[in-house]
Amino acid sequence: MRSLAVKIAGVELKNPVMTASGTFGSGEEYSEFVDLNKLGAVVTKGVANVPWEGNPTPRIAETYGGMMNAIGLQNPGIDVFIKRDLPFLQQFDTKIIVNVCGRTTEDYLEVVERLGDEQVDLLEINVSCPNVKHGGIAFGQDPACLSEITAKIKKVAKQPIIMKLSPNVTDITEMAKAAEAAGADALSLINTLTGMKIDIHRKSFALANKTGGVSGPAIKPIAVRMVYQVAQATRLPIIGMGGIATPEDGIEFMLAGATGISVGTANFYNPQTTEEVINGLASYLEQYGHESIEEIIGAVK
Amino acid sequence: MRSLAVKIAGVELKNPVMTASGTFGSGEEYSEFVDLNKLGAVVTKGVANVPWEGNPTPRIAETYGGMMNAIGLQNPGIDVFIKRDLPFLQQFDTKIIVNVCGRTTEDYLEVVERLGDEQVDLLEINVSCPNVKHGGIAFGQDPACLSEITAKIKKVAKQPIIMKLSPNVTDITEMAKAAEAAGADALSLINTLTGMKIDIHRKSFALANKTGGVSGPAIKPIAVRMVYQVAQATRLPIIGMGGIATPEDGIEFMLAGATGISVGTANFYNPQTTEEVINGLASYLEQYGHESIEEIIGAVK
Amino acid sequence: MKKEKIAGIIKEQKQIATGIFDLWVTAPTIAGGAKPGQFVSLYTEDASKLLPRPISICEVDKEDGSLRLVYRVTGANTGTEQFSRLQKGDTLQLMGPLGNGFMSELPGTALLIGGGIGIPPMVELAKNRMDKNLIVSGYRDETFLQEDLEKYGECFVATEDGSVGTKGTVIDAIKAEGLKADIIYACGPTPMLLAIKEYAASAGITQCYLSLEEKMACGVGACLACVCGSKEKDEHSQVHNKRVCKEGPVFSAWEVEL
Amino acid sequence: MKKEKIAGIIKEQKQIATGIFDLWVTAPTIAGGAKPGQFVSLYTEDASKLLPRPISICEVDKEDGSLRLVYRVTGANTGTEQFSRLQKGDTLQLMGPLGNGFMSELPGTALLIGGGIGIPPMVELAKNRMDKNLIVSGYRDETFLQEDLEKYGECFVATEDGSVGTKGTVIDAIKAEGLKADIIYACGPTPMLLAIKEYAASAGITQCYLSLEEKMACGVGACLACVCGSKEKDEHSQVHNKRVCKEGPVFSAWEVEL
Ligand SMILES: Cc1cc2nc3c(=O)[nH]c(=O)nc-3n(C[C@H](O)[C@H](O)[C@H](O)COP(=O)(O)OP(=O)(O)OC[C@H]3O[C@@H](n4cnc5c(N)ncnc54)[C@H](O)[C@@H]3O)c2cc1C
Ligand SMILES: Cc1cc2nc3c(=O)[nH]c(=O)nc-3n(C[C@H](O)[C@H](O)[C@H](O)COP(=O)(O)OP(=O)(O)OC[C@H]3O[C@@H](n4cnc5c(N)ncnc54)[C@H](O)[C@@H]3O)c2cc1C
Ligand SMILES: Cc1cc2nc3c(=O)[nH]c(=O)nc-3n(C[C@H](O)[C@H](O)[C@H](O)COP(=O)(O)O)c2cc1C
Ligand SMILES: Cc1cc2nc3c(=O)[nH]c(=O)nc-3n(C[C@H](O)[C@H](O)[C@H](O)COP(=O)(O)O)c2cc1C
Ligand code: FES
Ligand code: FES
Repeated sequence: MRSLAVKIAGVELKNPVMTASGTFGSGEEYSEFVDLNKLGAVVTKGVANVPWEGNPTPRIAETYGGMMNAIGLQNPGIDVFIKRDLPFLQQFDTKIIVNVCGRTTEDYLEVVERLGDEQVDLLEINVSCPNVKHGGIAFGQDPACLSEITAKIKKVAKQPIIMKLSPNVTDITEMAKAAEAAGADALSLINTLTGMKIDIHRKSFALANKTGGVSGPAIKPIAVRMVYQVAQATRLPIIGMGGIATPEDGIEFMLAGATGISVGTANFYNPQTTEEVINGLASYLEQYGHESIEEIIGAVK
Repeated sequence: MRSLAVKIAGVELKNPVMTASGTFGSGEEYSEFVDLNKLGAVVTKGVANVPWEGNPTPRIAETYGGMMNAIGLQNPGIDVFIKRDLPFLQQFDTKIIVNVCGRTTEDYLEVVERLGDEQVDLLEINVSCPNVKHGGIAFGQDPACLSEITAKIKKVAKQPIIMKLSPNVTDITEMAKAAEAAGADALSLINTLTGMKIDIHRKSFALANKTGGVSGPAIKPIAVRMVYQVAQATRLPIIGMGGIATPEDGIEFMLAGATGISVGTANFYNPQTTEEVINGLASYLEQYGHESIEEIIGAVK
Repeated sequence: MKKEKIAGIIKEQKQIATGIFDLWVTAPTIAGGAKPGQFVSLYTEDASKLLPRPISICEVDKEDGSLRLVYRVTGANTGTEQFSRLQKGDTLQLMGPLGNGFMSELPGTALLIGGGIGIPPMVELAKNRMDKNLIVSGYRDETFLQEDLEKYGECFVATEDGSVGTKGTVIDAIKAEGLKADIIYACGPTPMLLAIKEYAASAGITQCYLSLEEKMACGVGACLACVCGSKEKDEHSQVHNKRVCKEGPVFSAWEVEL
Repeated sequence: MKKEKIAGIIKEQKQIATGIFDLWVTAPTIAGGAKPGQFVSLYTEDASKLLPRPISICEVDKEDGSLRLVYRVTGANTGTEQFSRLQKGDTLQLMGPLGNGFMSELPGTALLIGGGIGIPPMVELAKNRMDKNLIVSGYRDETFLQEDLEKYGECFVATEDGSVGTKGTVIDAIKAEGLKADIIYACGPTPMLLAIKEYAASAGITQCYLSLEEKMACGVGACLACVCGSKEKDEHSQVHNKRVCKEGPVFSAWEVEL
């Protein structure tokens, strides 16, 4: 049996395949379709210190080969998350990565501290959500802010921290290096690209929030490019995502330099995607005679 | 007859529809498929002061709902362009917009000066090509550089200048405002988004250049968002592009704030796109009782 | 009931009114557990259109393992237009059964009110109810599904142009016909639902259930795209939002803000 | 000849070897002007795949207004796989005729050399020539189109595994058979074309024409995607690049760098 196991910031995952935050709920909703025990990790929807209402609807729109969302990080808050969602996930033989969001640095720190004593494997810090008006986006688009918040979170975090980067920047490597220098243990990329859709018949915005984050296969080439650039620029393990819908897509991200790969939008139209990707990785190793999946990480020439 | 005419920097176009630079050759190649007399304008492939070889092949790759190119601005140089390509275009009843590229500020100035005495309506300055290693991209990703080159070109240009912006930036409005303050007469956006594709069987890059510019329907939501943001942030007329393949796409850009709209990648798979968009604009005005296309520019609410 | 995503097989499809299509699809695992008021997510074969099209279950044939879906083509180049070209034997990707559905077993006389493309779910609901059904359908002009509905209750029609039944809204028809009921079940455009909510309040009909619409991505409660405002803090979300795909699409009129 | 983009109608399609499909498509305006060695761009119905698939014209039936295309399915989920599912009566978007084609009228004995999926254009070329054809086909193992080629010339085969004809390359076959010619026309993988160019030089065959491949976006010379290196400065580009879709796909071996 060829090994699919990978290590991210000291945590061993049985395979590199996980769910992208916000596309898999708290894991429970898709557990009818996917055996969570098969996943490398489940990444939860972003959770804040208090419940968030999120944005008005419509919150999503279809785009060519993708979609746009402005959920606005609706979440039940850390209390209910710890009481209800974590125990559900802890039943399964998979790693748990909690995605953390906030409006201020203090919000983030509070959530990270609360999670310190919980059975959680990794924390993914979302500093890149383009749909939150206060804070949020700023952290992820300015290297100095990113560096500051990374350092502060690292100080209080008991689990390794993964900084999730925004693709809406001029130079992704500058952001990655800032996070690395400030102590991040890993990086996730990419979050969604800011987009807009207009209903030409109503002459109005398709999303109540006007703009939203574009995800899905349409954005894959941009995501692969950024993963490659960051892999060249830092030594941190990378969780790559953006349009992964097939095993081939996942392999492309790993060749570009990703250690982990997350399936997001594809869950919505093919809930079996994660399992298909896992199986496809195994066949690829077989086909090309690799003993371990680690051999293909960053192996593009 | 409802009016499709629009004015860009004092130049009246019979309709807002044009061809995106680099996707329509010098106009000659597609003249078998499209009646150039029907177009608002033809925008030429980028031309430099001297002939450029461009990048090694493969120069293009297909991506989900789009494509990636790294042509590297191959062009025959301004001499042959003026002798051969301009006279061809001047036979038609359409406006001529010459796209200008360069490696250094001096390159740009030379081309702009040479075009000063030619029958050319507008100059589109490509400061955003992501495929040229020296210069090029830098101008379009740094507001100070952009401002400097815009001012210098404006000083020598006899025709109004359109600055073509790169979408690979953190804040497109900052770039737009820099160009406006430095004297640009109009703005074109967006150029391609930098992407990458990896051939997983060869474990090599799909493009010889490794990265390329992503274009086509896949990138439309990002382009519409940027056009809207720039329309809110500056007073300059905007030529919008990025994935326009149907009349509805074109209308979406105009509602977002574009005065002109360019068809790029879609020409490759449907050479009739420009004509279809023009016809569709007319039907839309009819359907919603607008007297003139100008009524819909920026009309999203 | 377990949700599944499967390839259904088209049994038959016909157009029953201008732009309104009537499709029977064989999907045994979904049909087996389907309840009135639940819906399915349909997926196109068009690689540019990735999101589901939620369509209410109009009728279920459990023996045959098939579902009836009645839907409107919303325009050119839409997913629904693509579905309208499906022919017998073609496959159709669908997921379901989704949502909570109507509580069809409530005793008492019920008003089943459908507006336009909100009419289809009333067929299976009327069929499943034991007690009296007063079925009120609102159309712009052309009617459809009336023959089916007449099998399961007394039918009343309102049309905007007055070409059939009462001229005006479903509320106008209810008032004109002097209909009285203990329960209301309704599905249709938001302005209609608002009017029904008001009518129910004024008529003192406390059992009023509305089926809502919202844009969806997952259809299973994972993405939080499809929320509606809720009066009380929702238990799942801990905010004043409920998921139409999961807690809904059917809500008590008094628990949601339209 | 004017290029057109049209919806062709499939006349028939069959598999003629493992993964090799043989398609006749009715496309009168394209067939009317098509020359040997020219190609057409095929477009998929898959909205995620926008670029053309260039395929050489294998045969033309001018009376019938149809084209024969012989192509290889390159893998799962590819455009060519989608084409392979087309059936009689289906439509296929295609543009053409594109490129320059072979100069079939050159007098003298010619070697027509095809390698793998470079063999198909040799059928129409052989058919159009007036003078003697020596047709050499190189395959990995399984052969195809030999019956068609035999109608128009003397045929020789090379297979990598030696299962048919000479074991080895087309050059091995030419040497083994002692073939002599005034002209070479060739189409196939780059290593084969390189070997042929060398062979032509050593054998003193100055009329050597090679059909090249490159990734394409427009197919009409507009995008500059499909260039090959040229020995002299190209008149159109003013650099050492020629467009395979426009100045090619057929070039004199001496004008291009492979
Ligand atoms: C629970 C529920 C049940 C429904 N039942 C029916 C039914 O039985 N018959 C029927 O004709 N229609 C029904 N609808 C509406 C139907 O979902 C839309 O008309 C359909 O999705 C439009 O898709 P399209 O491909 O025609 O449009 P497009 O414009 O191509 O759709 C683009 C995207 O927007 C979404 N969308 C567009 N309109 C709506 C809408 N009104 N509600 C939700 N999503 C929308 C689509 O699902 C798709 O993701 C129902 C909606 C919901 C939420
Ligand atoms: C002038 C010319 C004539 C050709 N004639 C034939 C022929 O007669 N029979 C035949 O089987 N093949 C021929 N080919 C090769 C054929 O174009 C490719 O095999 C085909 O495009 C692959 O498409 P796909 O959908 O299978 O692969 P995908 O991997 O889905 O293709 C992705 C993209 O890459 C392009 N591409 C992939 N491989 C090639 C290639 N080798 N050359 C050019 N573009 C490529 C595709 O066109 C498409 O745009 C010819 C190529 C050229 C340039
Ligand atoms: C509906 C939706 C909700 C999302 N919510 C979050 C979130 O809460 N936190 C986060 O970091 N990313 C969130 N994302 C971004 C995804 O995790 C992922 O980075 C992005 O969608 C790109 O991957 P994809 O193309 O596979 O979807 C969300 C994406 C979608 C589509
Ligand atoms: C093959 C190709 C070549 C291009 N060459 C140029 C160029 O020379 N100058 C330029 O400013 N933009 C160039 N572009 C960018 C387009 O003009 C346009 O900005 C971009 O493709 C987005 O539009 P689209 O999605 O409609 O193609 C090129 C794009 C493509 C696809
Ligand atoms: S559609 Fe995803 S939560 Fe309802
Ligand atoms: S494919 Fe565009 S120039 Fe040849």
